[in-house]
Amino acid sequence: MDFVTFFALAIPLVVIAIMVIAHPSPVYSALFLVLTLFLLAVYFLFLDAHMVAALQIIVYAGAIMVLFLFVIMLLNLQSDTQPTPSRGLGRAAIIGGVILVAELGLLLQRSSSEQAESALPENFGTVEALGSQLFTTYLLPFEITGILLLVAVVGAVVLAKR
Amino acid sequence: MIDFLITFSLTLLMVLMVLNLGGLLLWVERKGSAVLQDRIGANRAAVFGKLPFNLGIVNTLVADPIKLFTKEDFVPQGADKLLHTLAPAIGLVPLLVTFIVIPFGDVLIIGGREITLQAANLNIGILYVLAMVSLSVYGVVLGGWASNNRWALLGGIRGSAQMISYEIPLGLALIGVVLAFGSLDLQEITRAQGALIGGWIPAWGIVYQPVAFLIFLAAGIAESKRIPFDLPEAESELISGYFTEYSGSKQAMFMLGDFVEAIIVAGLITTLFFGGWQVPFLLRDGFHFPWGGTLALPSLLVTLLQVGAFTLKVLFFCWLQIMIRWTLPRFRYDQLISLGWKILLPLALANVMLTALIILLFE
Amino acid sequence: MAEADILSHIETALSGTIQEQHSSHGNDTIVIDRDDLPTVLSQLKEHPDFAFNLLLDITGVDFFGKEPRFEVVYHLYSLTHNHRLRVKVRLTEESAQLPSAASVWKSADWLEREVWDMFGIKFTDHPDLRRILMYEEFRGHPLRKDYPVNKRQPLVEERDPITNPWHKG
Amino acid sequence: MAEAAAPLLGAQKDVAEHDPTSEIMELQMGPSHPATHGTIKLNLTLDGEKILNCDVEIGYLHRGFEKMCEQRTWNHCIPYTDRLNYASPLINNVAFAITAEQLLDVEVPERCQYIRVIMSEISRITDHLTCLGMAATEAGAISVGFYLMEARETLYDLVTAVTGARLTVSYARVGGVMHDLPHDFAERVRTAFTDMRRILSDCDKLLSKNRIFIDRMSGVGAISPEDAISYGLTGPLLRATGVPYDVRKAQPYSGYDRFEFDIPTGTQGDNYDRFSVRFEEIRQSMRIIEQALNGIPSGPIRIDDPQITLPEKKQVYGNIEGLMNHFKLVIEGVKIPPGEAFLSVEGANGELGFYLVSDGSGRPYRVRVRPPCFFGMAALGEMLRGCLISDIITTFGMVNMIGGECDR
Amino acid sequence: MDQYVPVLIALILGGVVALVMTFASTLLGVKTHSAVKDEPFECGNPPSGSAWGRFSVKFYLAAILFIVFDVEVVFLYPWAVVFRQLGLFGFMAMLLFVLVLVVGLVYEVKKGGLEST
Amino acid sequence: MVPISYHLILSGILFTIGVTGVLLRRNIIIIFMAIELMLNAVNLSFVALARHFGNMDGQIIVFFVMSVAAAEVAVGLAIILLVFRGRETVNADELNLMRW
Repeated sequence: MDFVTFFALAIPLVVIAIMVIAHPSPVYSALFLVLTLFLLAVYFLFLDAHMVAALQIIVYAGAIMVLFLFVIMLLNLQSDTQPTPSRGLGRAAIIGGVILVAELGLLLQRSSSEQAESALPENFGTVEALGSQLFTTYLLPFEITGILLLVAVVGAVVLAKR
Repeated sequence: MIDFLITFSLTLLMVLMVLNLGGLLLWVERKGSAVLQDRIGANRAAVFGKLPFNLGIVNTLVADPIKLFTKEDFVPQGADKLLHTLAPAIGLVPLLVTFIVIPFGDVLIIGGREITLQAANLNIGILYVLAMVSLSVYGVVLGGWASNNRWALLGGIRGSAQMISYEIPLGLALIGVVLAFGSLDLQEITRAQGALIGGWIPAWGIVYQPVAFLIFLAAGIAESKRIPFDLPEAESELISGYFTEYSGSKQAMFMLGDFVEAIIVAGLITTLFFGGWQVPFLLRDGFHFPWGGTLALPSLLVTLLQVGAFTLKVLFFCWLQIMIRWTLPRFRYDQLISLGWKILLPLALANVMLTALIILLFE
Repeated sequence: MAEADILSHIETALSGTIQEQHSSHGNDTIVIDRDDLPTVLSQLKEHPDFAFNLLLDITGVDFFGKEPRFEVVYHLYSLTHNHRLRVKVRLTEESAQLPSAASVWKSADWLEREVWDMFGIKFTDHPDLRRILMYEEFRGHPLRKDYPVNKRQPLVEERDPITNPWHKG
Repeated sequence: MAEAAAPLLGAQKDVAEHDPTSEIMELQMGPSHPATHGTIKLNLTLDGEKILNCDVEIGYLHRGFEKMCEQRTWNHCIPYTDRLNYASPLINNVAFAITAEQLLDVEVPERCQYIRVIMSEISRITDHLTCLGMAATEAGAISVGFYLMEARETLYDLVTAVTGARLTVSYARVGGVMHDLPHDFAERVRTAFTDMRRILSDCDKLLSKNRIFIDRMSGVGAISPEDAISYGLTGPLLRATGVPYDVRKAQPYSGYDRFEFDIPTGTQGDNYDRFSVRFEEIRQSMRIIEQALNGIPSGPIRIDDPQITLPEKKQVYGNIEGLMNHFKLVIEGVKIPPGEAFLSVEGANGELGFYLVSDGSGRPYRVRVRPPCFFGMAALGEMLRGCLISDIITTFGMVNMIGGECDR
Repeated sequence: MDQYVPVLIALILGGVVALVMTFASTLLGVKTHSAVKDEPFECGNPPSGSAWGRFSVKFYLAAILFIVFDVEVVFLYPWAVVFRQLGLFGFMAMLLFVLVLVVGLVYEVKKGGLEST
Repeated sequence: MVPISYHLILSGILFTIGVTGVLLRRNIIIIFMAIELMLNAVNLSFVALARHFGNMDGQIIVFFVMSVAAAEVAVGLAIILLVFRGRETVNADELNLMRW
């Protein structure tokens, strides 16, 4: 991944991510988030994570965000008419943000002397590689995920049916 | 550079093919329904007057866009103007880019250069299709919501509930095929279907996965929102559903989107279940009949035959969808949901597990 | 049951309430007083010998210039006995109102609304007496004989469903 | 349409309208909606897809039929009756004429009775075909709808051959009918019926045995026999609940007692029963027509009384009495003695009654129609409660409201 | 990365098509406005307020099932591809996973989560 | 080649944006979306590190993060629906009661 591609993706990503939290209307926020996720998927492609990129779109952009949009529509959440948060909180957020970015800048300076990337295995990022590892090394988490999803269905149905 | 040009022209070809097929389907739908219903059908757009042959196709392809593009563009009061404008594009673009992964031929050999007749050879081909189809649901949701119209909202919500409900059986039906062929790459799957079972029967997906084919057909028609699954736009119920407040070229985009989806479904059925560009017994150097005869053919002719076979198969499945559309009555919302979740989904899951079991036992 | 039978039978069963009875052109008719209407109608429906379970029609006739001016006509039919009966109530213009039959037959609901709409005859305990064929702002009652056949109505404004929603009468 | 502003009402609705947390949606369906053919408006209260309440509003097609008739002579009312149930105009014609004849205490010749029966039954079939065809179309089975329209068209050709018009037939007259049947009528009916039977069996396979269609229709819009009677439902709507009431059998008119036919009934009172009852009635009507064509006697087609029916053209041009009779009948109308009569016939949608009051002048003093679908519409709100939005279309289709008749 | 170049090209082409079609009517069509015409269509009646109100949550329940089974489907894809290597072991692992989720489906169906009435 | 730190910094920035959103916005749905943004920022660093070390583990973790996110969203949005169905507001500040 070269610098041109990186910045061509990173700058829109950051701008759109800011729009997610800055836009007053939840519908637009959700759509900006979809866009962020889509760009991230493209980003994953450049990081040789093809399967994850597809997943990002299918699961995140295609399913989770549809659910968000559904709830926004069902609850009629229009514009954010709530009062702005207390000043202290706002200030804390901004200060915290600045510190974090500054820290990252520091990190960037330090890391200029990092070691080179490891060589990529033959089938890195392919479905086969992912699948064979997922269903051997990570079999237990995989089964637990199933149970987690079951719990989610039960929980959501119980809650929404009330 | 020449590689890029080849890629570019292949992609352009696929996009144009989808667009033109969309227009063609519109005409086939009109004339086809007319044939089915003992009517004459669309016959007004006649450039050359009363010729014995009416250039219906040409006229429809030209006259319809002209008509739709010169209609007034309408945004209702109180609607979200930006989203109302964007929604058709959001719905259409993911569909337009889906078709490029479908291989329409084996290889074309020109000047010693082997060109794979597939615009985008992705190793996650099937997942790409699923991803793009799952994005197109936004067009429906946003179109319905942004119009600020109750009918549109109902249509949008019905539409999104329907599309997400049938995405699961659609995906599961494909898994059966993936299991059978062990690949996500559409070109590879197509090539694998060139084999013969017992020397006679082409190893098409339909032979391995007949249940998956039926599930895929049903779910695919549901995704393209056509009768019997046209609830989101059911004219007699919701006026036009999510595109009630659309006019002119924006409405044309929604209509085109449905046709493109039908073409994608036809293309995928062809590729996954009916051998794609495979012609039975036709290999790269000509026909090898199971009864022993061979017929050598030049490679260009073979390629042409394959592309022709692919096109014919796609057209046939488009036509099949149109015939279904004009034959069956529409589902009701609760029937639709229970068909999707209580019948197709368990069936598809059972099909996947059964396929896996059979593979386990016999290989 | 022969036609004459019904009338005489009704005469005995509902004695004292029937002001007038006759049979013409195959239709048996009784005329009753407004105050007796609810009892007579429910008797006619409930009594097993009559069992007029189908209320075919309610309509009005305007004898403009005569007194009493209005007649409200009920046409009843019995599915069990296959006989018909016409019940009439005469009303003067000043007191053009009578009790509703909506609690006896559900079909009376809309029929009475139509009589109110067309003749301006009020049904006092009707659950939802509003115009049915004409619009709310319509002035007059068109089937009265003194309503000119070519009368024009003033243009009404479009109803704003926000300030004056449809279910807020 | 000024009517569009009409409001409505029911004060008893308890839905809190401006409560922003309410999940109840209000929706106005009609008058300009693809499925509300006949122009009605349904004010729906919805919870998602489910109908909590449905307030039916009619009157959009009100043209003052009763008031208009009071301005015209008796025979002039006949064309107005065409416009009542425009899917089966001949039945309306006949009903009006029979009631007027009742007031006159006359009986039409036997041939005329047969002709009236034949034409009424043809009209009944066209009405049922229209109803079923539209129901199929609205349920999405557009091709089946076209097939049924094709069948209807063959019958309209017959109607045209007899009356000269497809819909605005104005065929019956007080004391007879306008024309005799064309000489090859029986032949043409038989050809048409061959086509009809083929189309009907096609539609039977395509629609009435279609799983999706059956699931959509059965159990939907059901009403109990008690409620149906209380709502005054008649015709296919009542018969679908299992009550075998048919005016043609119960109180035969125009010689219906001469013919053999069955009264199809349903059991559930739901849309599928209504559909099947109508489908079967088409076959029964064809049976009646075939019997009538076999047994039709020759003879006059109207009463030979110059006070009631127009004299022969030869008489009008040839002698002064004929001319005077013609003149008086046309200008003053049939002089019907003072009196009143209520008579009902079996219309395509149910019992179609005319209540006529005469004051002895040449014009009716009061004309009242008992429109069958008015009662169906009154019950529609109750039938729909608890159903889904899609059920409105099938139920409304099966109630078969005809605006011209319901709103008059 | 090269394999995705056609996708980019197609996106651009599709974008152009969408752009042209979105604005064709705006540019070519006539424009007339009137108060009544600009109203959202509600069958010829003045609209009964904004359509943006709360809506029945029944639709949400189908969406929950969707999200769960969508995750299942994406887990199934890598499994299907490598199934021949995994053998019986992989089959049992997935069978367990699928059964767990089917329990969820059965639960929701039993709870009436998919009923629309 | 872009060094790994660039990816990590981008991930950090996205995460910060998410945190800021949680702190600044009062609309609970938007807060929820900001959380999703944070999750994605973490996913990004996982994928980048997987690439950096040539090891598939990072990508597989992303798989699980997504599944957990799906479960979380299903339940979380159900809670939001339940809490706000009977109320006019979606303001998180007004949600200070542990009952509804």
